[in-house]
Amino acid sequence: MKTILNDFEHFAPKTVEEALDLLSRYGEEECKIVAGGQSLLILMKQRLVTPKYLIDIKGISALDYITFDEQQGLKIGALTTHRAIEKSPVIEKYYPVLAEMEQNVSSVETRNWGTIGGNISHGDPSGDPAPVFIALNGRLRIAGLNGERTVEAEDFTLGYFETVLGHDELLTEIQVPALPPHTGVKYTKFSQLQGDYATASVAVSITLEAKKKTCSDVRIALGAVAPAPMRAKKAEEILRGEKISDDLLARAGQAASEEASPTTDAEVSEEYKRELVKVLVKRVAKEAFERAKKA
Amino acid sequence: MKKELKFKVNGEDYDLWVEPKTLLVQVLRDELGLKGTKWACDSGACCACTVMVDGRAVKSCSILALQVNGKEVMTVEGLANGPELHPLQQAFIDNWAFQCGFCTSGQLMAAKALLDENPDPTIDEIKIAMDGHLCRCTGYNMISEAIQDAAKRLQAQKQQEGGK
Amino acid sequence: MANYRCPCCRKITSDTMDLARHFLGQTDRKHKDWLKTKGLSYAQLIRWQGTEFGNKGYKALAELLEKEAPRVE
Amino acid sequence: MSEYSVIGKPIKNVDGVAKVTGEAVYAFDMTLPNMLYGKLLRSPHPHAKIISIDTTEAQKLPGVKAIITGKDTPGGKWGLWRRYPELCDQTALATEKVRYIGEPVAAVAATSIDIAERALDLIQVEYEPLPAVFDPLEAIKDDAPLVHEDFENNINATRHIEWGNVDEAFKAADYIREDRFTLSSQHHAPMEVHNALASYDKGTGRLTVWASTQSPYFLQLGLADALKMREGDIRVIKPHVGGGFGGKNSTMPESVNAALLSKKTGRPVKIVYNREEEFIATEHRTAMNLAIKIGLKKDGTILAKEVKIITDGGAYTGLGATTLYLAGTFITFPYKTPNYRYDGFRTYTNTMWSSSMRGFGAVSTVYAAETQLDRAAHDLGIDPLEIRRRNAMTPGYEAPGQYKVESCGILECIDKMKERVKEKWPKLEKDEGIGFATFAYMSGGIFNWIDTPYAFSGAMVKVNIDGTVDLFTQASDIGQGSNTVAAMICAEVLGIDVEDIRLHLGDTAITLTDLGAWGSRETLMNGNAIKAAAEEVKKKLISVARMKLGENIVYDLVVKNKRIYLELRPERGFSYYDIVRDAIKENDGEPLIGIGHYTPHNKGMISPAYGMGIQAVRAKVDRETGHIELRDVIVVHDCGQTINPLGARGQVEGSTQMGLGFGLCEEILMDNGLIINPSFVDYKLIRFRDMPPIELIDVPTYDPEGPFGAKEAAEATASPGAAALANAVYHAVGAEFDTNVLRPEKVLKAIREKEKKDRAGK
Repeated sequence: MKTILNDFEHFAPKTVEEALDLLSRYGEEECKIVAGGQSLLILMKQRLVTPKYLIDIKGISALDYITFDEQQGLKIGALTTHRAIEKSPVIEKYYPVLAEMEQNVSSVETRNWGTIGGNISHGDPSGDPAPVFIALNGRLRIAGLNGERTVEAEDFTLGYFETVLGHDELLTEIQVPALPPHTGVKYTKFSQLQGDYATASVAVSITLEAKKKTCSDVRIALGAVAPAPMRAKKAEEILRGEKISDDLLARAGQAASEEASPTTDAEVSEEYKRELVKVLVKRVAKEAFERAKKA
Repeated sequence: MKKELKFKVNGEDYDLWVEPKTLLVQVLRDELGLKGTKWACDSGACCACTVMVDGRAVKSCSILALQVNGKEVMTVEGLANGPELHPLQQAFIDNWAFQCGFCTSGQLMAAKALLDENPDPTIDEIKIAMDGHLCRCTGYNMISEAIQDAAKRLQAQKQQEGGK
Repeated sequence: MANYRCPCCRKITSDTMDLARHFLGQTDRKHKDWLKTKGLSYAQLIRWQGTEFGNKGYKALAELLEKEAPRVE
Repeated sequence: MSEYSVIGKPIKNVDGVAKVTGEAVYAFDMTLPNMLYGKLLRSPHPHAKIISIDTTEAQKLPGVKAIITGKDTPGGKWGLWRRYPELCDQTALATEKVRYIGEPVAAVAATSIDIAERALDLIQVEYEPLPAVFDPLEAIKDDAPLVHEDFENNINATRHIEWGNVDEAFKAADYIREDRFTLSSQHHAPMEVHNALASYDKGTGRLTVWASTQSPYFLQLGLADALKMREGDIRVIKPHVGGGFGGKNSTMPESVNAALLSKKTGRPVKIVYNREEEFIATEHRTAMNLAIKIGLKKDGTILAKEVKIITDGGAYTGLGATTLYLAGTFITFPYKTPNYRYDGFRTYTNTMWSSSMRGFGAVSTVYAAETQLDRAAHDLGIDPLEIRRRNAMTPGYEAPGQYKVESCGILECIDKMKERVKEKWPKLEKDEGIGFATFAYMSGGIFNWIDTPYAFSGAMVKVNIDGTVDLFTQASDIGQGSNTVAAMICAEVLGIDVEDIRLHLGDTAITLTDLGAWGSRETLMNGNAIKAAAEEVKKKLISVARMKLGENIVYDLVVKNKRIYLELRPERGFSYYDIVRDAIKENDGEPLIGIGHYTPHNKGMISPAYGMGIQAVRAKVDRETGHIELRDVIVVHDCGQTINPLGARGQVEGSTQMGLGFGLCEEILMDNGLIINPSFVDYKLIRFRDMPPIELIDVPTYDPEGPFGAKEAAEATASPGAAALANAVYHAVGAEFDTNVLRPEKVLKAIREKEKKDRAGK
């Protein structure tokens, strides 16, 4: 750990095109994008990253927006701050789970400056937003010099701090479809102390059929228990098309715990993380179910 | 290579040239001599360096100075109105809401940002807003109480001003 | 009454248990080397005294000193 | 009670305005013209021979002004146990070998931190790694590597305490239990990192150091020993300090190397640790292996206790030997223990060394003793509060040859607690529990290992012609509020306001010696010195007033509310200001000065007075995840006469936070001598949302030795938190622990074990 950052050249493009152009000019090893910088600057102090060129996109105001309509769903610009999402009336109304999630992302100070795009692009397997967007069936819009593409939120992160983003690409927008009727979504992260990084996290979205008895669709996303946020598809299969019961939820928890691939770290063992997944999936799915019944 | 940084701090305009690697906290402390803002963790995890940028509480250790180009920064030195302490400052003193005082400047700025947005916060809302702030001396409770106390004082002040 | 003198320094006391406490409290080489010549390990005494109940280390040492420590009037 | 004008009143912090406006200057904030920035190159090995150090490339870096290695130091060794030269084991820079990861081997001074940091990367050190030892039980084995060659079996210090007849008492006991604990370390984590600014004056050969320290005097002595200079040629100034908690008692490499580099360059040099250095290379709480055996009568009366402790000392001594001493004492508190035996051994290991930390000696031992007592009470079918009540010390209780407890309100504290808990928490939720733990701590230590011929505390009061007072003392306010207490005590004696007093503190050149802020000593020891100094002045004022009132004065004179008057005829008297002026004039203009000092005499081996009390923690346990939610805390304490209730509450709150952290989440994770969580991201501290509310109830007593009856007020409350928390979990779900940090995984495991045991029992 050093006190002072390494030397670099600083660029502050004003548009996505300018940023992409700059990216294409410099090699992957020597060039980094910084948005809010809440994670990157620490890595730079640790000299884990030592860019020669820093492309500072924080000032691209065109990527700071939240929009919603019934057809298009929700669109969040990549440079929207966590805090803006937490406080957005639109999100409060249509996707309260996002506001709940944001309230537990680090500190207000981090949320005031850190951006949603920066968070997701960082590819931290214990990050909070990714599992929620996966449960919400989100898509990510990526800009490159050769045009745009979109990927499913669940396909975005490949492994520890590794994403599908090419060196000359930029995440520009997060899209979430409008929720189907009778859908409930819940996210919970487990950490010993509140506001801390997740030891394990679970997001569940449950859609009930018209009579609100049977689960017509379900998405279960796990965070911090695999190299990347993941869907627990076997657990989903247990619930899909079934009447939700405590027993079924427990079975889904068990299945998710088997699907997860956590590793033992300095603080917590693999077995314990699996145990957490089992308990959390059961509890979070139950709450999602309760919400769906009221939706 | 140094780049130009034009910004406002505590109402004053500054036009400086800084190395891109310079963090906001370094400019404030080392260039402008505003040492009330502290620097304590090197990992963006304690919020001792909190200042307000365009009215929002942010960590000055986790922001490149160049990123505040054109923005307005407020530090603890800008809180009092001349010799008259801000109600938050007075409430911190009256409630013994600090001991060593090293994290206090950051706490005050976060509390100011909170009260600007939410003039009548509950204890739980205060705790959420302040949760990033490490304090090793207090048990936090007296800080929460001070912030509530300040909220009351500010409301009373407003009412009085409104009555005039 | 006979007193005991520490075989390694000038400490004099009437009680071998007391002398044993003195002895184990010394961190210098002289005392430890003497123990070694008598077939007692300092480490063993500490393990007894530091992890087991019942004063086993001091008792063993006191017994040894009872036999070996010079008497003084 | 209300006879006092200032004492016992909620007085605002005298440093308040400076601290809320950002104007308070810490050593961290200081710069001097022409100043250089220093950085230390640290060892990546836990134990290794230094073969060579090559600084050639680093010297060439523009901006580098000086580089020193061990060979360039005067070779002075230092430590706090100065009475025992072999325990003065610290050096400025390792020369022959390194003993822990993070030990400095070279120091650089450069024109910026950036250049100094880059220079470190250019220094080439060749090491020959040696076998290392990390576990104290391994360290004492005959074949263990030696951390210091002269200390066989790595034994650094030993301590034996015994009274009564332990073996006989155990024979008479109805109930005996033995428990073994492994108690972990904890980091002070002060918000201000260790840092020092040194300025050496070549012309006079004198050195001035501004440092973040708890004891300017200790630092002055440490620097003198390290640099082989005269004490009097070293001036240490303590500005505002951003927290210490026991971690800033020792003279550490940053101040010594800043001084050496300043001497070499002729320019002021400042060394500031970053947070990672603060975690890996500054002292922390002493971890220990502890075995405790207790013998009780059926009714819960303690007959005997036997305690064994082997501590993990780390590479050097620090105040770790004192920890060993205090651990053997405070594990008996606050209970009458008629028969007691203690053996403590401190080992050297290849880790950063452990030393004093808030409640040192008590925090870890209280955890063991108080969780054990709960289990014993459970086995005997006695209520946890009742068993504590039955054994509580009473005023005047004496442990033969060790300590005597004068004022003692523990019984009242327990009774108050019982009442309050019943009223406040009448019903518990499922899986919720209440845990209790008692606590006690000293009001400053009696021991003189530092080997000072000075009084333990000294103070000088100078009254100016306008009645304002300059108070000179070396007492160290490191955030605990002792500046306010100092001013209050002085103001009370002289009948003036706190605002009339200007403080001059923590500067070894202009103030009288005080041993500094550790072991809760400032209120009692420094308070006594200030009181004595102020009383000397008061005596002078009274004699002037007495003469002015004429002869035949039979009434006592009172100095209060800025007047000096007859106690029984208050209308007969004078203004304080007039008497001050007269006193100075009548004495040929000689300033009104009083000097006071305090050293405890005939007060046993430990301390002249003990603060004490009991804490309750209410917590809820999640049976499926092992997560503990801290819900509520009550503290009932006896701190004698409270000097400043505002400050005392602040201290209790902070101590409780630290104590709960020791029990819940604070853990230094180590892998072969490497601390792997050296940041506030990975070292978990309790924050706003996880901190429970605390209710503080005061049980006032009067301690004859303390100023106005005051004694220790809060350090003790660092010790019960972990034990009370573990007891709450025990009562909620029956889980037992032999270690302290109750991370969820550990709790879940203990719950499962308990369930297994229950099933097997059925």
